[in-house]
Amino acid sequence: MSQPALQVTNLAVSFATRRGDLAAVRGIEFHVMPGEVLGLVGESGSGKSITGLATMGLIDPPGRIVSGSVKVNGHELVGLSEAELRKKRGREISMIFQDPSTTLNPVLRVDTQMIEALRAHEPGLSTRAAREKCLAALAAVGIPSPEERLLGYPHQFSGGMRQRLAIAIALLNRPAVLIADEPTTALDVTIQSQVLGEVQQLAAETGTALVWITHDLSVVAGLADRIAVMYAGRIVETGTVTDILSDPRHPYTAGLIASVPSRNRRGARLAQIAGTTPSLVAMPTGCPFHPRCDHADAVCRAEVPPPRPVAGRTVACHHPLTAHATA
Amino acid sequence: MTDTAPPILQLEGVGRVFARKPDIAARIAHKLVGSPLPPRVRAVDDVSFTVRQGEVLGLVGESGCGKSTLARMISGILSPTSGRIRFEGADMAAMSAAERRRAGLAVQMVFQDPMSSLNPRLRVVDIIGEAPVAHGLVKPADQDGYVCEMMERVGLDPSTRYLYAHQFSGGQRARIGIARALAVQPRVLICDESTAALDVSIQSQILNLFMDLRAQMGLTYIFVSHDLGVVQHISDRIAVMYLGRVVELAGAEELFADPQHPYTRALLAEVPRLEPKKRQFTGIKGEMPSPLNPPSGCHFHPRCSVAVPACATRRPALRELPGGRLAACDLIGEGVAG
Amino acid sequence: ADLTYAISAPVTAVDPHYQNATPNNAALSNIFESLTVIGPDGMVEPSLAKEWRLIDDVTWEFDLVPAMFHDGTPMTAADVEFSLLRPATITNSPSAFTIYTRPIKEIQIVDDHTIRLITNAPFPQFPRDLTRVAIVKKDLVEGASTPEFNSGKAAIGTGPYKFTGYTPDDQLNMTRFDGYWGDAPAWDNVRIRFITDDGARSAALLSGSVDAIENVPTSDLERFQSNPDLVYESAKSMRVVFLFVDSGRDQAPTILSHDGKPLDKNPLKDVRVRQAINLAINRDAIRDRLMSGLAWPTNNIVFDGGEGYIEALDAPAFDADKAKALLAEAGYPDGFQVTLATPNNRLINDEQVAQGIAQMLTRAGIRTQVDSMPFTMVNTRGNGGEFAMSMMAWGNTADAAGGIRAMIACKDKDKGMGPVNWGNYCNPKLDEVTMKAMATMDEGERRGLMAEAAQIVHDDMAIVPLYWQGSTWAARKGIDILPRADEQTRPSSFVPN
Amino acid sequence: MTAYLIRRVFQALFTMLAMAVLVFAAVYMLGNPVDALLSPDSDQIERAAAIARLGLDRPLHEQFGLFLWNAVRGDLGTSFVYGIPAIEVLFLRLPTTLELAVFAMVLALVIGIPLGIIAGMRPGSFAGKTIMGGSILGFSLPAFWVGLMLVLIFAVQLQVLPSGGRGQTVQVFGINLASLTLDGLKHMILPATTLALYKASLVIRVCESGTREVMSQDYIRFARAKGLGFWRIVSVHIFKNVLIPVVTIMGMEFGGLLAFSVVVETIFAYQGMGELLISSINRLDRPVVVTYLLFTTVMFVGINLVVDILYAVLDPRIRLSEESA
Amino acid sequence: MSTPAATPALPKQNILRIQAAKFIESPTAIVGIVVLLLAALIAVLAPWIAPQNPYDLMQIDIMDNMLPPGGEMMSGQIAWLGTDAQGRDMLSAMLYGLRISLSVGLVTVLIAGAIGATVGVAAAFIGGRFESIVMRIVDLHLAFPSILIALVLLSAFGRGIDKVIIALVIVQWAYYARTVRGSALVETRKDYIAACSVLQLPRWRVLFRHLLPNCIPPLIVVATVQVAGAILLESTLSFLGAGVPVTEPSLGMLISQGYSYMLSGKYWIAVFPGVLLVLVIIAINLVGDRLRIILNPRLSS
Ligand SMILES: Nc1ncnc2c1ncn2[C@@H]1O[C@H](COP(=O)(O)OP(=O)(O)OP(=O)(O)O)[C@@H](O)[C@H]1O
Ligand SMILES: Nc1ncnc2c1ncn2[C@@H]1O[C@H](COP(=O)(O)OP(=O)(O)OP(=O)(O)O)[C@@H](O)[C@H]1O
Ligand SMILES: [Mg+2]
Ligand SMILES: [Mg+2]
Ligand code: NI
Repeated sequence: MSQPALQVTNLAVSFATRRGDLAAVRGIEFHVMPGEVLGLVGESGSGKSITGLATMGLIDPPGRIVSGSVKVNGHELVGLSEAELRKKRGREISMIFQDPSTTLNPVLRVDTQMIEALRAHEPGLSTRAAREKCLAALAAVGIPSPEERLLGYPHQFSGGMRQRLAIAIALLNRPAVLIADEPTTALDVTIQSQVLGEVQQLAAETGTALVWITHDLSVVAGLADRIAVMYAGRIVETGTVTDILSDPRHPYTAGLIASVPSRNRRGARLAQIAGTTPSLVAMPTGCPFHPRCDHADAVCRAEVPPPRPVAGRTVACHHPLTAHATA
Repeated sequence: MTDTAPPILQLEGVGRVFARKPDIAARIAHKLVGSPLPPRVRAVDDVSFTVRQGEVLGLVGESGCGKSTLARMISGILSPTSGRIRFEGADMAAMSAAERRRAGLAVQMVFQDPMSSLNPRLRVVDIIGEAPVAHGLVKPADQDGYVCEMMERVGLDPSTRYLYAHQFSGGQRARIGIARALAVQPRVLICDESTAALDVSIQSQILNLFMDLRAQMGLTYIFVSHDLGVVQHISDRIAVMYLGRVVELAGAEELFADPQHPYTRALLAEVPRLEPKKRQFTGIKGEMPSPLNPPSGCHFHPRCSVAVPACATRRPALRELPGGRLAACDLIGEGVAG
Repeated sequence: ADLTYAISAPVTAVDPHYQNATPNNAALSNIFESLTVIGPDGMVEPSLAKEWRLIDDVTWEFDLVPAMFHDGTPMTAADVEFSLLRPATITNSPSAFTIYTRPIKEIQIVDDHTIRLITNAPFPQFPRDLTRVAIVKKDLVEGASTPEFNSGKAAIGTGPYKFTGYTPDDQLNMTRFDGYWGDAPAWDNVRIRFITDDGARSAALLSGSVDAIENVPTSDLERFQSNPDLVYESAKSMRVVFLFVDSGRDQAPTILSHDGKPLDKNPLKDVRVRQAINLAINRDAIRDRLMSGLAWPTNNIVFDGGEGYIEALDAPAFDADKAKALLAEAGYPDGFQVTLATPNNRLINDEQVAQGIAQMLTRAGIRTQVDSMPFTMVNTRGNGGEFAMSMMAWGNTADAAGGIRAMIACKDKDKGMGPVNWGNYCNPKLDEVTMKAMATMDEGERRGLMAEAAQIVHDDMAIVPLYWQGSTWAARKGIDILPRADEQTRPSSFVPN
Repeated sequence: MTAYLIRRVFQALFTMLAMAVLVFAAVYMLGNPVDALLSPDSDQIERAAAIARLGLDRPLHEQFGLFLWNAVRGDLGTSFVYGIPAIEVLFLRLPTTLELAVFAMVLALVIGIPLGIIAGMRPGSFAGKTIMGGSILGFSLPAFWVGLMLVLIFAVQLQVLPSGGRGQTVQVFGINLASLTLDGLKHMILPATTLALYKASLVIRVCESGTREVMSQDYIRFARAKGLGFWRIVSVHIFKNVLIPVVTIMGMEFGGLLAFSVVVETIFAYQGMGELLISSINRLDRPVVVTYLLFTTVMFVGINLVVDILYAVLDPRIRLSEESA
Repeated sequence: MSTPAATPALPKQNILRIQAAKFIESPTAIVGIVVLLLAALIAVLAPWIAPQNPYDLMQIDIMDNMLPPGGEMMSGQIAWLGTDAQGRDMLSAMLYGLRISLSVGLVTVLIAGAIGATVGVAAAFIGGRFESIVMRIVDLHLAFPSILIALVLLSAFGRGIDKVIIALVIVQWAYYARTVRGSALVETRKDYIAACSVLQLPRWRVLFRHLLPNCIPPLIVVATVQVAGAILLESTLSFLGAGVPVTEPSLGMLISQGYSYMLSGKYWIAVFPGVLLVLVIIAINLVGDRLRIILNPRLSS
């Protein structure tokens, strides 16, 4: 097996606040192979974005990476100086963000924002050559009449177009890894499909490894090869799409899947997970999911379950479900 | 089951135009150099349908298609610029003040943003209890008790009634919003994206609550959402909107099983499904047009894969198709759209 | 040698007939001269008229000096005639010189260097009025307007200095005129700068950017006096500071009883009350504490040696007990309340002095509020009769007549009497004596009448004179200052040593 | 854009008419100018003559009508004091004040923008807190008090800078400028600092909140994710965005600078427009006061217009939406 | 049916209490509020704690004038902060001056705030032509520097505390009108106002119970800043000679009077009141800054 494009081990991030340290990400591990798509799924506040940012080395004070390692193509990123990190960003590993209306600087022309991304890694690049590359990139994400659009300002583009622009910029330097933090959440379904289509195609062409962060299981169902489910700063279950979606082993994953309204369960009561996501400041002891879990017992309340291999995937649960527990 | 129930709400050619009156300067500039006048947005355009007692009508469509505007007109926040809305057969606009108040109370709304729809300076007990007391539904002395009852009904802990809205979680705030609407004993509940801001696990709780309440109180719902999964789950009938117009209206089962309008079809094809199958995303071609400047004729024709030249000029009417369903496409049944 | 000095108010125009204001008159006197001139001691001296005589009570004959204009042409009687007639033709003057020329009924040119002026009525003070009217060159100025003076085109006079440049609000420049008929001037080039702010003017001298200044702020006096690099001079000026007290109206505004109700009778009508006020004021304290010595206490309204000057009045008494006794005698043992109006930008430390007076009067039982305002406001409101008591000053104190006519005589619009009589004082006897004095051409007789009038003013306390205000100058070492009593600062005030 | 311009011109006209009425009314209440101008020994005849000369004997509405009519024709009256058109009196003073105000503005920007951006980028840090604390201080110090203290320290105690006056000037195109001579610059430092202090605090605050706002935007994160360096982000991405509110604020505040020159020119004996206003009020030189106020109104209206246009130039969102709307 | 009234409730928490708790999280704000309260206290108590009544001419004597700090007056009293040109004890004059400055600030803000808030809410609620006319006037007002307006007004009115207050109110009301209208417009667009209309609540109830209370926080912030603004403006005007009467000097007037003596070394007349003025204004601004942060949800998180 070849080397993973991105290998994250035991990553932990915490924020210094007035009320003490707040651990947003509590030791997570995942990897993505070149050309592979990993779906990172979780509810709001589970630490998905923080994971993405930490991977990029973009955690700002008062936050900091407490421990762990992030390797891109085998090169460690954690601990690098800002200047060294800067060289990696955009070239080895790139990221796009959720809100298309704020990912691009509203007062700079599109070409400025594209060329600067190229020049950041290739200072001597001539404007002409840079422009060529930009045109090609725009065409690649399906933006019509790129020559004209290159001279426009971001607000002249629709939401979907802007997200495509961001993707084009992120992939300009052909990074090995692209982290996409919910880039289609703000888009309409029809536009979402278009964007997903472009990304799928591009990643396949360039062999870029893709980490697709989302709270919508359905999106990654069709897109990802593997899925990692996050809950309260931890990955509770990782495995292939099929394994996870059709045969979840962690009670949380199972509950999550069961609560998605869908064709098969029309009109029926949805399964619901009682209670709410725990607050980071008042995290329960032991398994963070235990207060909401039907299967919880004394062990769950006392000990944090370590990730363990179960039925071809990794599950962090003291009492993983058996194959037919799901509905 | 509700096919025979009497209609509770009837919309007849309801439309809403948002326009700013051009001032003198704009008019002079228009005359002098032909500067454009302020734009007119036809947010909702000639919408007619009937809601029967006890049914759940889903309203889906992409952003900006006029769902919220329609919902707000039905709930009385906005008034239509054209058309009529009848409540139990009576035209709302033609009612006396007292009648309108009664009808208005019967049609309540649950809002999308659980934070901004709650007055941050009021305690929950007042948020929920103010209107019923003001309308004499309960005596002021009973307000506390009544509120507790309402809170219990929506699954909130009544002991928290003296807290402020910001001290609750998102799901709890949504419940407060529902309790506020329920407190005036409505017959119709309009839910405008009422679960859009919530996590899936919380969303399922709220959706279940809606269904429980329906069963308990025989409420009628108009359920607005852009999330097809949710609408499909909860609705009896579904209306699909595109750029201010209803393009298709059918029972939920039929619609999903066999969408008729090309837009509905394309839309349903794009909805991500919780099926672990890697698929190739394609998307409807083209961008969503701006409502400021909608395409002529059938609004969907520039993106429609089966459009014929006539679609660009002729506005298709919402026609009744076999099976009691409605669709606004002239090509259906002509074999082209099959 | 060159001289740069700073004056405290701007010269508003180079046209000597445009505005009758001290800075203009003083500065322009070097370029334009008049028939007569006021000497440093305040007395009238010959200038372009080397001598004059009375032909009859109303006819004056002036012999002119052989002066030359700056362009080299001689000055003749025709120029004098033109200059005396010109003020009446200037329509936009904010403050015209016609008051000085209006007494002239007729002008007769006897020859190029002799001219006769016939006045409407006997007018003994005529030569003093003539000091104010500058002589300009007829053929240049005929039809010229104020801007043409500012540019220098019409600014041709007979004075010791020639005009070289004028920047409004900033400076006036002139240079020595070699053809001057009189004594050669002391400076080659003179630059007069207008620095209105007291601090800045002091700073300009301290920093050496000017050689001399006028009106040293009292707060800086100590610093200047003790500075070995500077010379400092002060002089008693002809400006007397006094109080108007309303002795005319039965009810005067702002006068209240102690509990704040209007009094049914105006206490100031009682001469004893006015005398009490006079006695209650400790002028020495004002001089020492508030004026840094720049005040010369007085009860006179006429400057030293002037017609109507009474030497005995130059030492006013301060007797608080007697003041209280007088008040009690007048029926106000507990006093009353009054407001003292004062300008705050006109006299040296005016606002401070008014507050000091208020203190002193309050101690005597007359609770006094101070209402201070810009000079213009005081004028407007004073003319509107809004004050029961106000602090003002009078600078034309060469004789008793002028002051009495303007401020003390019974108000009579037609006769031009008492136009600024804010105290509403009226004593026909005084008017009679004054009128008589004004029409008397014999000096000895006139002096007697003037002294009589001044004495009436004092006995009646028609106004309450406080002190003569001082004028100050400072210069860098190496310059001698010749102080003047008329508050004017001229290049001739400074001589190199 | 055209509609917008037309709207602005209407507004400007309305503003100026309203100002003209207000100013005329207010100035009329000031007092009788004749009292200030006449020599004290003048008599009633002279007084009446002067009142007639100045047109003050006519009914108020007639005076106003005449004033308006003349104003429309560009004649704002002749200064009672100087005997030359009031507008000329004002123009003589204008360069002095403008020069001072521009100098102060530049000073405020040069100090305020970098400090504001630093504070905005590190909101909780020591430097950030110090800067923001300093800006509150700058906000709270009355201009006249600052002026006094500067004079006390630099002119009286240390004697390194002059306490007042304008210093040496050079004529350029017939305008006296002090900023071109060393002496003039020295004279300008204290008054300009006094004027600039408040504005600098304002700029700091605007920049700080602007920077904080910008820093929290995804596009900054995205810029970093692209691999851009710190300087590029600060000097292009942050700066350009922060400039927009700064330009707006400074445009509006330039009027404030001119207004506050009234205070500063009084303290530093600077012969500018502000000093002219005060002395004209004191001397009741009505035409000059009216001219001053009307002229400043015109200037403010003009500046606001320029700022709006500049705003559109800087912010493409406005520019294009105006064109397309 | 249960007896729900008996349902035990969590203790009521007061919004004010919550915000007060947030307020005191900042040490500088605490300093600000303490200084401010102290200043208010001594201003109120001035007649009882000042060694002298500086407005009573019986009590002051020019023979005492210009005493340096610590000098002994004729009456045997020690002038701890010196005396001014009139012989007023500076300490007393400052305490009374503070009283004037603070009350000018407060009264102005109360009146201008009431007028402005009413006009602003009315404009937002009534809308239409009324709104556009009002807002034109407000714009006009805000386009013109307040100091010029106040200066011209006061030159016309003359001196007096009442006149200063009138002038300041005329100058300031527009700020409140704009602020309140702005926040009213924002609040009106929020869904809780829409909810009120769905609940068929009467308009006045919406206006006073829902809209107005939510427009108050920005108003409070502006008001705090404007208290400082009013005090500053008053002192500046007094400094320029158009403000309070000389016999009842505010802090600004004391400074102005001391100005001419400062260059000759008699620093205390201008410096001490200046320091007091600056302290008070800084304190107000510190409090205002903190209020701005805690009352603005975007900044407080
Ligand atoms: N700057 C910060 N200071 C303190 N806590 C923070 C900070 N940024 C994030 N957090 C906390 O870290 C946790 C994880 O945040 P994160 O943004 O990763 O969630 P997410 O999974 O991306 O949620 P969403 O779906 O809403 O985007 C949250 O509880 C958040 O409160
Ligand atoms: N008050 C208004 N003034 C002008 N235009 C408006 C107004 N409210 C809505 N619109 C326009 O009307 C159209 C329909 O808006 P509406 O909010 O009803 O859409 P929606 O279907 O609810 O969209 P979303 O899914 O984003 O909530 C939009 O183009 C919107 O810009
Ligand atoms: Mg996130
Ligand atoms: Mg909506
Ligand atoms: Ni478990």
